Amino acid sequence: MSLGYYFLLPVLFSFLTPYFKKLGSFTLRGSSILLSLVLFLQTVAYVGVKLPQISQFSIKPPLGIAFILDGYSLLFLLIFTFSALVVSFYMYWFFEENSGRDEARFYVFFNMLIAGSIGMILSCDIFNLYIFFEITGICSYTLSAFNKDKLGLESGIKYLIIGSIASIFIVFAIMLIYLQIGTVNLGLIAQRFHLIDPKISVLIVLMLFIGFGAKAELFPMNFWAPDIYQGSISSVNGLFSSVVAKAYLFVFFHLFYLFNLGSKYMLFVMVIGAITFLVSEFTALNQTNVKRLFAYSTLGQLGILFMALSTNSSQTVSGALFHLTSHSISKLLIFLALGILIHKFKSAKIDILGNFKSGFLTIVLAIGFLSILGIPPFSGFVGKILILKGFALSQNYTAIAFILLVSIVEAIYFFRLTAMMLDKKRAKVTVKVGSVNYIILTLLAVLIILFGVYPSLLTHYTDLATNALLHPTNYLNYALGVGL
Amino acid sequence: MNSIFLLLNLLPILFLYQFGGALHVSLPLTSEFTLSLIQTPLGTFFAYLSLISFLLVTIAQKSKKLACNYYVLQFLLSMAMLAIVLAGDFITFFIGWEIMTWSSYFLISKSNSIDIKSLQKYILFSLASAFSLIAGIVIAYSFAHSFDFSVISNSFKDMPFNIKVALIVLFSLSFFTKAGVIGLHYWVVDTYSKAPNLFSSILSAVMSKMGIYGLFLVYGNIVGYQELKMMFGTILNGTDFGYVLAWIGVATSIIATFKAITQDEVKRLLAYSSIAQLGYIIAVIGFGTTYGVAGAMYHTLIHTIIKLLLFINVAAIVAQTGKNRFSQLGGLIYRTPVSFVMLLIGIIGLAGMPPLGGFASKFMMYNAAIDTKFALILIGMLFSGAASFLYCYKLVYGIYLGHPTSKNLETTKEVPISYLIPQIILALLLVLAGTFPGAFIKIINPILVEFSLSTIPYSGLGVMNSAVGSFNGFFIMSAFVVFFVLILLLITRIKSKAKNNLNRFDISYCGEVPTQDTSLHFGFGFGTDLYRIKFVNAILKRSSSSFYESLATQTKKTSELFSRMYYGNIHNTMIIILLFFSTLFFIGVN
Amino acid sequence: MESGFYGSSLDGNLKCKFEESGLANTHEIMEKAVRWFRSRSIFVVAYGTGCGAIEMPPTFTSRYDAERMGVVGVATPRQADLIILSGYLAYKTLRRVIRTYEQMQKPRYIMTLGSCPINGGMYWDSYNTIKKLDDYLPIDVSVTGCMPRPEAVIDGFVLLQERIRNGEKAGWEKYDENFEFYKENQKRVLGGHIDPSYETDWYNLKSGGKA
Amino acid sequence: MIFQIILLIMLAYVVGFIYFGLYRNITARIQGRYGPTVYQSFYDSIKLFSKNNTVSYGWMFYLGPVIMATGAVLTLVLVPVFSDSDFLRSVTSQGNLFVLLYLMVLGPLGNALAVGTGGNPFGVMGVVRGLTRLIGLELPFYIAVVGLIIAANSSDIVHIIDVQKTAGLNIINHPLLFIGAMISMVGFFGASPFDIPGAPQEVYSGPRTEFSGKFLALLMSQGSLFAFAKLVLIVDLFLGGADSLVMLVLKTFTIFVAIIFIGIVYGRYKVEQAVDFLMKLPTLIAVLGLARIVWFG
Repeated sequence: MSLGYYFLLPVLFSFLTPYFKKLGSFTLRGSSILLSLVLFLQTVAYVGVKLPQISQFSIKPPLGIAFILDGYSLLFLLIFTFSALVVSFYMYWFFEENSGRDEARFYVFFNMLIAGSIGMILSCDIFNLYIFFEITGICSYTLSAFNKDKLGLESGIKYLIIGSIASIFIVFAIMLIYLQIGTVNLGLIAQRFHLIDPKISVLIVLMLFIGFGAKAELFPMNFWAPDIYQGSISSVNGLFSSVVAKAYLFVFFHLFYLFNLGSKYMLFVMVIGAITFLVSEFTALNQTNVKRLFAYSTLGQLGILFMALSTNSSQTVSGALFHLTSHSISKLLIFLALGILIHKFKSAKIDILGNFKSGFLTIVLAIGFLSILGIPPFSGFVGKILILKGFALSQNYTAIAFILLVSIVEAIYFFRLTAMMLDKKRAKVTVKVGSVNYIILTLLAVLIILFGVYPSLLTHYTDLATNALLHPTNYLNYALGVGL
Repeated sequence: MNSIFLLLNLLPILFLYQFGGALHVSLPLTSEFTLSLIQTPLGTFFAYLSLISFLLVTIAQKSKKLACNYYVLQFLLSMAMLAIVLAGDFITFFIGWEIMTWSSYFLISKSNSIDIKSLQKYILFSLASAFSLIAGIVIAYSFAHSFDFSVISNSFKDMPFNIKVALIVLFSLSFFTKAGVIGLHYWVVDTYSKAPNLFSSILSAVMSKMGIYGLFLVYGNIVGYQELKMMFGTILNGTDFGYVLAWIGVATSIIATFKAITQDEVKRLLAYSSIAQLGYIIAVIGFGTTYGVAGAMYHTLIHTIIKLLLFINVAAIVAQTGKNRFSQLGGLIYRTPVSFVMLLIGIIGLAGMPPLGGFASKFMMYNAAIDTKFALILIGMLFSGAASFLYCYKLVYGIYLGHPTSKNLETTKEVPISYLIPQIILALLLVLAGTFPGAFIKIINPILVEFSLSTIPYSGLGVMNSAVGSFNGFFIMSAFVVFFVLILLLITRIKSKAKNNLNRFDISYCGEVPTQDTSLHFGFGFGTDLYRIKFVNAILKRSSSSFYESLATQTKKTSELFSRMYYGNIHNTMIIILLFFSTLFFIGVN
Repeated sequence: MESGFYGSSLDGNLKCKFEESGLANTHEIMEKAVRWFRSRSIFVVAYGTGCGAIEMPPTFTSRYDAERMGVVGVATPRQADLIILSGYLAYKTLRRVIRTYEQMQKPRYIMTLGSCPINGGMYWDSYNTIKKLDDYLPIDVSVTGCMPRPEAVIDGFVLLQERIRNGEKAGWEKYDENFEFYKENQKRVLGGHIDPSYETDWYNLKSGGKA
Repeated sequence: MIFQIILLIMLAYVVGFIYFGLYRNITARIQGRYGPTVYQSFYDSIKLFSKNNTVSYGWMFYLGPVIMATGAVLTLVLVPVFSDSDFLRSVTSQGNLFVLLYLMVLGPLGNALAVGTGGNPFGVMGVVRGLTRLIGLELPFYIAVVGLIIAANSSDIVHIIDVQKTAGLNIINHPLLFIGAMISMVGFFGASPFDIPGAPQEVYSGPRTEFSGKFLALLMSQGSLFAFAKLVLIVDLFLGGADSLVMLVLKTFTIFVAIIFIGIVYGRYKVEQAVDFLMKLPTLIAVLGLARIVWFG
């Protein structure tokens, strides 16, 4: 199957949504599940296939458009399609419970969001990348405004504004690149990037940094992010956290290593990542709204990932990718579990949510929390220890100390939530978990434990991804159409 | 449920026994990590210590209706500790350490008296300890390129001096936090006192020992006492390092002892006492001599026995009466006589009185201090020992002696047998440890060999040898018993008839007749004298809590400061982005 | 109570054994020895009830030095052999004195100073003062005078020691024998609110008496 | 051996009581009185043993004095009495100076249990005062003992005695330690200014408030045994032990008289004053002595 279907299928389903709606809500919801399932199975089918894979459309690259799947994007593809699958199952429950909502609108944009995100990580020329970037963006704006209340609309409009600013920067960057090199193919740009006048190249890098950094929620440009999370429904939060933000992050580092910016900008990105981590974790301490809190937590984790991914050392990067995967799963788990609670209590205030009584939810949430904190035997631990090990090998003790110290701050609020869940003195309200949610949450929790106790399952892919990211020779060859 | 987990707890003991010191398992986790379990004499000692403690506590839990998940978590905890003490590499050690942290956290949260603040204290200190540990681990890794103990140990000598120091400090900090060295003990008291009553015994008796195990592991195995001596030089007959550590330990034990005396809550007293006793261990652990290690090891054993005994005893009394303060208890001696005797044996051990095991361990530690000529350290230990009599007496008086402070104490029944069985076993152990202290030499010698220190000569079960003297525990015990019986016979033969069981209000009270309402129990008044002693007052009125409270406040303020940035004004966000861009551009271009 | 003043210093069985084995004489000697030792060591709890309290410090300190006769002050009734009541007793005081006396271990003696405990003295018509203490507690030695000087007090000690040595019948035995009499009298002045005696069931004297 | 133990106990009993008689007598003489006879303590003890009845509050109350007496006897047996003879050497060699240090506290602590059982708050107050005082009281003594142990490099008393044969008496070699130990000893003998636990004016009779008859007698007897043991210990530690009965009596008596003379001229400290005092001057003196041994020995 051509890689193009990754884009075409969701778009097709998206366009067919009105017809599905006419066939009944079951078909509508089912279609989304079917789509995600197909995409996920398709991705699983790529596991073990010789990478990179290329799908070209009509003309051979570098002139034509092509999708390239290498180890790096395979990992993300797995995460994205899996998240999409889980979320589509969750939405089945969600719309059962909230039957009056505008389902079709959600599914249109949901499918398009998947298409856009996947497109961003597959496309091998910067202009197409921009198009997918915009698709993803527009879908996110609408999805975040899915709640047609004040907060929802506010988040939608804010996201729109920020998205537009980011787009402007990126468009300018692309324009400058095109002006300088005369191509939009990533392979060619990577090959000729060092030829650009250093001052212009700084400008290009900065614009790309601002554009993708703003979307990937880096520190001085992420003041909007918590508002978006607060206004959206929690499954969308899960998507933002484990798919959209990760897609921007993917592109950021893809370009970072393709253009070989590592030596020059490594420290800068690391410091920005560290500041993001620090500021977000401290800010999270002060939150009373659970969605905002986990928004900050997401920002913080992205900070760590930026720190670790920019190091250009295979150990650290591999650890960071492991951590990224684990974080995606954990955050998805947390947001979906919280979604159930928010639905029950009709509020996202921590104090109110703490009153729930459900052994299952307590356990899965605790697993999620512990995993994000990097506590064994959960998957977050392996990621964190790999990152720390990588830093240790490069003797970067400052980073180790920094990560560990800020992690304690992180622990404060995670364990405050845990303690609240365990607190016996609260007036408890029993929360029932439906069978669908039961299955998906169990699945996620089991995955967290599985990757924790048997990390080899995942390290194989993260190693592949690391290799592909740090040594993109094969990718370049394919992007230039050399071996075709 | 209880019996199932009793059996489950028995299994690892049998398993360990079956292997008999030859356990060596390794399990590849990823291409980089291999989990390995190796049974060293040191690990085996601690493994038996923790497993048997868990077994005894599970017996005591028979009478409580506990949920399945409680037992599961407890079993997980015991397995985590087993992983810690049998670990052959730091990753296994750390995984065990963290599982221990969170499983105990969830167990503590099952208490009825726990509050969020105490839970937070516990978990944050535990995590700080764990993070300090992992920092040490990765730093060691950065030089040794392996997590394996033996590899790190071999490459330790070649590390730069500052890295060596950093490693020792990081590991020590981590384990000190677990053991509750003064200053890092902020979590200990609240946690021990608010945890489920029976679980407190595990916390104090076993979990704090994991810190001690870690110290042994690092000082003895990873770094090596010889290396410590070479790194830091010597003072008197010991190492500089040991001297500093000894002062930390002695300060811990003195301060905690005085704090213990002034507590009103039974378990808080026990918690402080636990800190103080661990202070002794830390004081001698760094000596780097045969007797220092042996003393620390023996005291570890004895303290485990004693604290299990005391906490189970107190748990039983709290379960039976529903009271947990000295000012609410009292006069239970003739209501719960067996419990009383058990507690009595416990405090005699705790005070380090001769016929019981507590003395043998103190003897060992004192002689170790003499051996290294750390005279002031020894005096500090003796001093804190003398002060500890006060809290020992408070413990037994406050609960069992004096007068019952409320009506229902007068009708209390003896505690359930399931509480008594472990206590009786422990008390017997304590008596045996005092009678046959020489038996311990046989246990400790392989460990000393492991640390490449000279061994202790063995001369009979009853004899405890040390560098500068020996005593015969068997003789002292038997002489004590013989004299006791003789004097008892003598006194009962004397005609002057003892009239028993007088009414408890029939006391010399200046001609007055006390009644039910008269406050006759002195449980609360203990330790008030101490506030008037300048030196002690200086200790008592200081507290580490103000430091940690202010740290918490600072964190909160920082958090508020940062969260002020996120107030959601999109215009400002845009402006900031543009400004950020232009600044970066300006910097980048120039 | 067994016959003989100090019969109870050896228990009945032992005494019988002595007599059976023809060692009655030994028993006699031991009795004597014990009486002598008792006379040589008298622990005093000094109950300063009235003005006589002022005479007690000189009695026990350097000037008159009662300690040379083995008379020593102690603080608690448990250890004391002798209680000195040094003056008039109000009803209120009597209550405490009875309590203190009953807490002393047998053999126990009472010594009073001054006339007030004998006949009320200058308080003969007071509404709340004991007129004749002997009705309430068995007095062994009364030292008269208002107040008696330390010499007289010491004389009282000597008298008491002699009586102990001679094995005369002492107050505490009378108290045991006529317990109901004393209790009735005490009840009369102290009213129903009499302190519990833990040796005796005060409220059920008619039915057995001893607890 | 058993015969020797009985002999020792009888000796200690007699000597101890006579010392206490002398103590009362000398005190009286200093105060300008005649004072009781030297045997007065015997009379008291026999009288108390022959009291008709004794109050008891249950078995723990009964056992308390017994534990205390056991502690005293055990201490006595474990202290080497004669330096050169084999008298009880097989017994004393089983013990150790540290054993003695703790045995000295075992008795009082055992008795404290009985006091607690008695239920008299004054008794417990006395015990608490005693234990609080102990915090300060043991300090100079411990320092002195530790100093001697380090100087002799052995915690075996016999060895410490032997060392003094060649190196000279400890009282001359380590006078500062001796002063420290003596100040503590004043307290251990319950003499002023450290007679806080049993202060009759403040806490009735302190720990002994509820004890009467044979229990009191037992406590008094063990007190004399214990006092003798402590004196012998001091003689062993500082005066090189005694090789004959005469020397033993002479040396112990000298120490005893010294303690009496110190004790007689002071009033009573409050407990906090006592601890404060003991933690300052005597501790300082003893620490100086110790520093001499550790750093300049």
